[in-house]
Amino acid sequence: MDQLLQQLINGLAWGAIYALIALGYTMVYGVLRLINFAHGDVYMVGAMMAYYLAHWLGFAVAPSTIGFVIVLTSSMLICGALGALIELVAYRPLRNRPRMSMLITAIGVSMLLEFGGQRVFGPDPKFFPQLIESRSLFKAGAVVLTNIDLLVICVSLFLMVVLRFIVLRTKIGLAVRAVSFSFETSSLMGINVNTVISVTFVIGSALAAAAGAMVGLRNPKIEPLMGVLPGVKAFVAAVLGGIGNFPGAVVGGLVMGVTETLVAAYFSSTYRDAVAFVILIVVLLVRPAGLFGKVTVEKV
Amino acid sequence: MALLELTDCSLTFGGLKAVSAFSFTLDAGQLVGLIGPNGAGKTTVFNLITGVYRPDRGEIRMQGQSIAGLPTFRINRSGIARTFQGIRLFPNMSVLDNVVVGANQHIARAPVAMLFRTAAFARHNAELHAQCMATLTLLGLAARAHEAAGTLSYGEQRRLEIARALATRPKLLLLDEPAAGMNPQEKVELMEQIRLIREKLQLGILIIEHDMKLIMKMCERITVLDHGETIAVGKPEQIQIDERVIKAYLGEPVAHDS
Amino acid sequence: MELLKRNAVPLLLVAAQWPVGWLLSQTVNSYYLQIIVYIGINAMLAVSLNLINGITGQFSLGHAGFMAVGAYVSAACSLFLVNGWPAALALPAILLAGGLAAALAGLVVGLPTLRLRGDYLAITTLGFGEIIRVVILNTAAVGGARGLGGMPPLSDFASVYACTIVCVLVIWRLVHSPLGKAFTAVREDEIAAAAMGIDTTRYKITAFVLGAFWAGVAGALFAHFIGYIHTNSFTFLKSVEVVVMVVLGGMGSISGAIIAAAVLTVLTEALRFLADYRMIIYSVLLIVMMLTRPGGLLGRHEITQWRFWSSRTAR
Amino acid sequence: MAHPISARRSTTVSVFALLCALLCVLPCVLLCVTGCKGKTDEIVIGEFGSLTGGTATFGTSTHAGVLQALDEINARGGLLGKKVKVVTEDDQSKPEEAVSAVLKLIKQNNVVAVIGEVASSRSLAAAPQCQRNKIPMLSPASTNPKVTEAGDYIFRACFIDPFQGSTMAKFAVNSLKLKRFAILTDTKNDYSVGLAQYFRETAKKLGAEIVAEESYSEGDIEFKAQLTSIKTKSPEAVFVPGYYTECALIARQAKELGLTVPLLGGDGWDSPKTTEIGGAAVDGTYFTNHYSEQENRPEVKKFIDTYKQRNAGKVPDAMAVLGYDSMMMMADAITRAGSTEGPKIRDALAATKNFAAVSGTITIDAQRNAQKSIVVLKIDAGRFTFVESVAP
Repeated sequence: MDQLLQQLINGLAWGAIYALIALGYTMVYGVLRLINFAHGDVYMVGAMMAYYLAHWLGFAVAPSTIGFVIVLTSSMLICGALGALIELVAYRPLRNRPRMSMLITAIGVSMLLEFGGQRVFGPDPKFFPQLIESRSLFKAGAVVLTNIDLLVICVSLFLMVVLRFIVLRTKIGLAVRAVSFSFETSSLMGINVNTVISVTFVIGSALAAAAGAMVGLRNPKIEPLMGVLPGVKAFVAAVLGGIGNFPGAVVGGLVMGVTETLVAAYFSSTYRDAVAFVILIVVLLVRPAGLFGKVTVEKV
Repeated sequence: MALLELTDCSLTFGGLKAVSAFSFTLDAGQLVGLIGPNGAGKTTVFNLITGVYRPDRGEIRMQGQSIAGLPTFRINRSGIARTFQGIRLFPNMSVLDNVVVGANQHIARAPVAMLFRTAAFARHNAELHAQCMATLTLLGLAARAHEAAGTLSYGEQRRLEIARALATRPKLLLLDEPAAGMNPQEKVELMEQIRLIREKLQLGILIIEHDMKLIMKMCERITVLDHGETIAVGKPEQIQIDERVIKAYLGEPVAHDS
Repeated sequence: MELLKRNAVPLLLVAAQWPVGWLLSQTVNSYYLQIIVYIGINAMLAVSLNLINGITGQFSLGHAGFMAVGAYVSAACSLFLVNGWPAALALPAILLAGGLAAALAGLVVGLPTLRLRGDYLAITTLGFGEIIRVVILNTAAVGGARGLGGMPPLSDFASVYACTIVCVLVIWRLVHSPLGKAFTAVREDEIAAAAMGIDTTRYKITAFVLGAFWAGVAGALFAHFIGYIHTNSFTFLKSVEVVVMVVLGGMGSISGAIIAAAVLTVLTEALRFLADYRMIIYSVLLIVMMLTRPGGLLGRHEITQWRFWSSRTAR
Repeated sequence: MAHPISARRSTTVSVFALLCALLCVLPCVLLCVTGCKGKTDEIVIGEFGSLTGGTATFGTSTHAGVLQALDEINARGGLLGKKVKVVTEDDQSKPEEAVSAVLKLIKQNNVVAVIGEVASSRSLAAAPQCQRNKIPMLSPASTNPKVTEAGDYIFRACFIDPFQGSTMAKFAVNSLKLKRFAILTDTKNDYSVGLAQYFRETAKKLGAEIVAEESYSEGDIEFKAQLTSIKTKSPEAVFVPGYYTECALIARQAKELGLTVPLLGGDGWDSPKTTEIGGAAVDGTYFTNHYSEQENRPEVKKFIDTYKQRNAGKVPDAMAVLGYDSMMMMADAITRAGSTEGPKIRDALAATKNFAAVSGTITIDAQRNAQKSIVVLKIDAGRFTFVESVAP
């Protein structure tokens, strides 16, 4: 029982990270119908930026919670700008072209960030400064909850609430939803589609950066290829929840995190990566549009 | 025996009754019109017949065989071919290839001959080619056989849809607004072509059309739908004076907008 | 006899690979020869994926998985089953084994998943590729993380190119036959194709199985050319690489896929002098190529179509 | 335009004709671009490694070691009166790229010998090419016994898995007096799998018990599920044969979960990153290694000092040491061979005896493996301290 509880905590903290990344996939997919392959690498850049900021701003030697907040938000801003830049350079010129072409530039950008990252940041893993000292908040039997785990879950939750507010309660959120619904109609209705798409990329990338910085704090080893696998997994999570659907991405991420942890704990850690995909395939066979996605019927 | 027979077919989307208790028969060689205001459920009837949707209730029989709920391609193989309201050609394929795809069911399945390009294969190809060209000629498209279907004009695309449907060698042809977007001259030509097809191939034809002149001139019988319900059935001259039909089209003094 | 006469040119072409291969081995050094062989293998992968992604309009991201199945099954076959057979017998045996195993995998994956659309299909095929890799990694009989080695060098220039030619020929003749035009019809408009009596699922599965078969053959050739295989060669990145070839060549264009395979294979080698900047430049070039020719090098056209030569409007 | 549905024989033929022409032209262009013949007044040695891709961090470390050795050799006046040049090729951490890289080195750069690779998988892929072309290949860090079985031109400068795995098992059972072990293996890594296998076998032979076996994958950063499972089995020590890239984080998360038993590892732990990332969590860890900083051998001190100087104060890891040693062994062999012919270098390499390398005194045995003593280190307050030395 203790072990199960512990595994659930591990899984939730890890799932929150997936959820944050998955949200970016889902947002971009919603407006562009594009699998943004570079998204996982933006998450990596987020972690790297946080690392360098922490060193440049001196928080690495004088850790503090405020320091972490500053590092986190600045990293989010930088990656937001990076996301918008990627969209502007690599995706916008291809917007009215076959969808496949955009997918290939997305792959190109992803490779550029990965190999460029290995060149610029160096391929060796970096130690992410412990801006907040890890300690256990409480111990009940064999169950340990660390402050970092709690922080990851809370910050993720907070960001998701903010996102929900933006999407449901603001004008730009309304525009994002409109563009997700129909590209052409929204532009006819006077929505500046370019702005909306840029904003989508800014928000999605900022969320990924937040995930990156928090992973740095929680699992303090960062390297240029750290985004590859979580990127794929988060995309799986987004599809699992029903791509294009915001709550779906969050639930998908949490489900992925918890299942992976439980599978590793009780079934076989060897097959953990495979099981994630098996679950995805099974879910899709039962619900072809994911857990929360709606099956769209083509009008004939 | 009727060629096509629908008994009491109903379909609802969510809470909306798209088609309710629709019954209908069409005999071999008949040309029947299906009309009604926008949103009356005409295309939905086509989609029911061709298996795009499955009726919630009711029976659809083609030559006595039940076809309700069969996959679309099986229904086509039972002898029903259709055109689409919003044109659905294979735009990047040539005009001729569109028709060749239509003839798919009538091509010999001989993988070995195909891979080795045997003499029999070439002969078969030549025949197929001649047949497809004949179909195109029938609809006045032979000259454009090698152009990409997407580059044709609107009217030509509509005619190509008919040609493609004919290539499946149907017994029943469903035409969904074949004259939409055509100019008067083209419409006259189209009417002539449809008449010719019917004479030559002895097909049953069910046609949805908004151009009343065209419908009244061509059809032997007309069924009028409104809000998913049949409101009138009869000869063109009867329909023209039917009060419910007029009301449905022009609305009552305090009209519900449709 | 009549068959022979009608197929004289392709048969001669296939047969000519052996003298050409011998000639090349005498004149060209083994480094270039190896690049040429990689081009052949990649062309086979690109053309077979093109059947699935380009011509039939599905979106598979698991081609490396099928390649892995072909590579491992054929390797196991030549190590444990046909060990000691003369090469002339062993080669067709392992190619067939690899191809059929991959085709079977294609069928198993395709049957349940092909009703999914677009990106959902992509992610499940990707998932399948990863599952295959994890399974191989944990199967001690085929080496697991240590890889599988010791296969006899059964494939060389001649066998690779003979297979490539046969693969291209089969797929070309299939999709350009009246019956095969339905593959393209499925891509163009699935609903219309079904309304024309085409069993779209069957065509999709045929494309999937046939594509997987040739990926398996390519995997078998690859395994017996290098003589050592490891799951690191069949990652999701390899699948992506093949997708890039298909898109860059022009979705649906067989000749485009071949050209793109050649261009990309040579490009990675030609950029070698850049050392660790190589892949950075490669990815930049990829983006630039896509931005300047969004429809791919040949668009949907084949290099044989005069339209491509005579007018620049073709994209 | 060709007729769309008639057999397109003529066009099919022209496709092939065109493609064949294309395929012939391209390599020729390549030949002109990259073809460079080595100058006769220098000795060219090839190096291939993972400068990019999944294991780039090992490849670049090795590369730094090789370059350091190269500069020292040239500063001493080169070999056989000639300057030495190293041509380095990247293999993107992919086996098939390793084959291309080695072939390029042999055929284009006319190297006399090859150094590489770290990963056994890439060494195994490339070895047949070296063997076929009679170019000696020295792998700095491929520990899979099979690597040198590829042929008599293939050598290595590191331990093989059985030696390290069983040494640690003997040490843990005999010296530490532990009886219950858990093993956490990186299943994607043959080095880790190999070490785990021989540790398991030896430990069982010595009467110890393996209470839990868990695994992870290269590149993972989340190990809490496995560690929580291990914790419930209450082992007395956990054997984590892997690389510092993951091991340090494993140690950290183990401590966070309250799993405080000592961790055991192999030479993959030897890196400044272990203590940097692991912090206090890695204290108390025992791992096997090639050398100890405290040994006071002049080679060790000189190597570390120079390395720090050249690499902005970075402390070398095991990969850098092995890269350096490989280059030095190769140079020694070439000097003794007195020739740059492949077979002669091979014979000289095979005759390497008591070569004073940084990673120990190396003798090449009949299986072309490096025989050298192993040291067991303990991490104590962030320092690697010497515990004991085991002769081969």
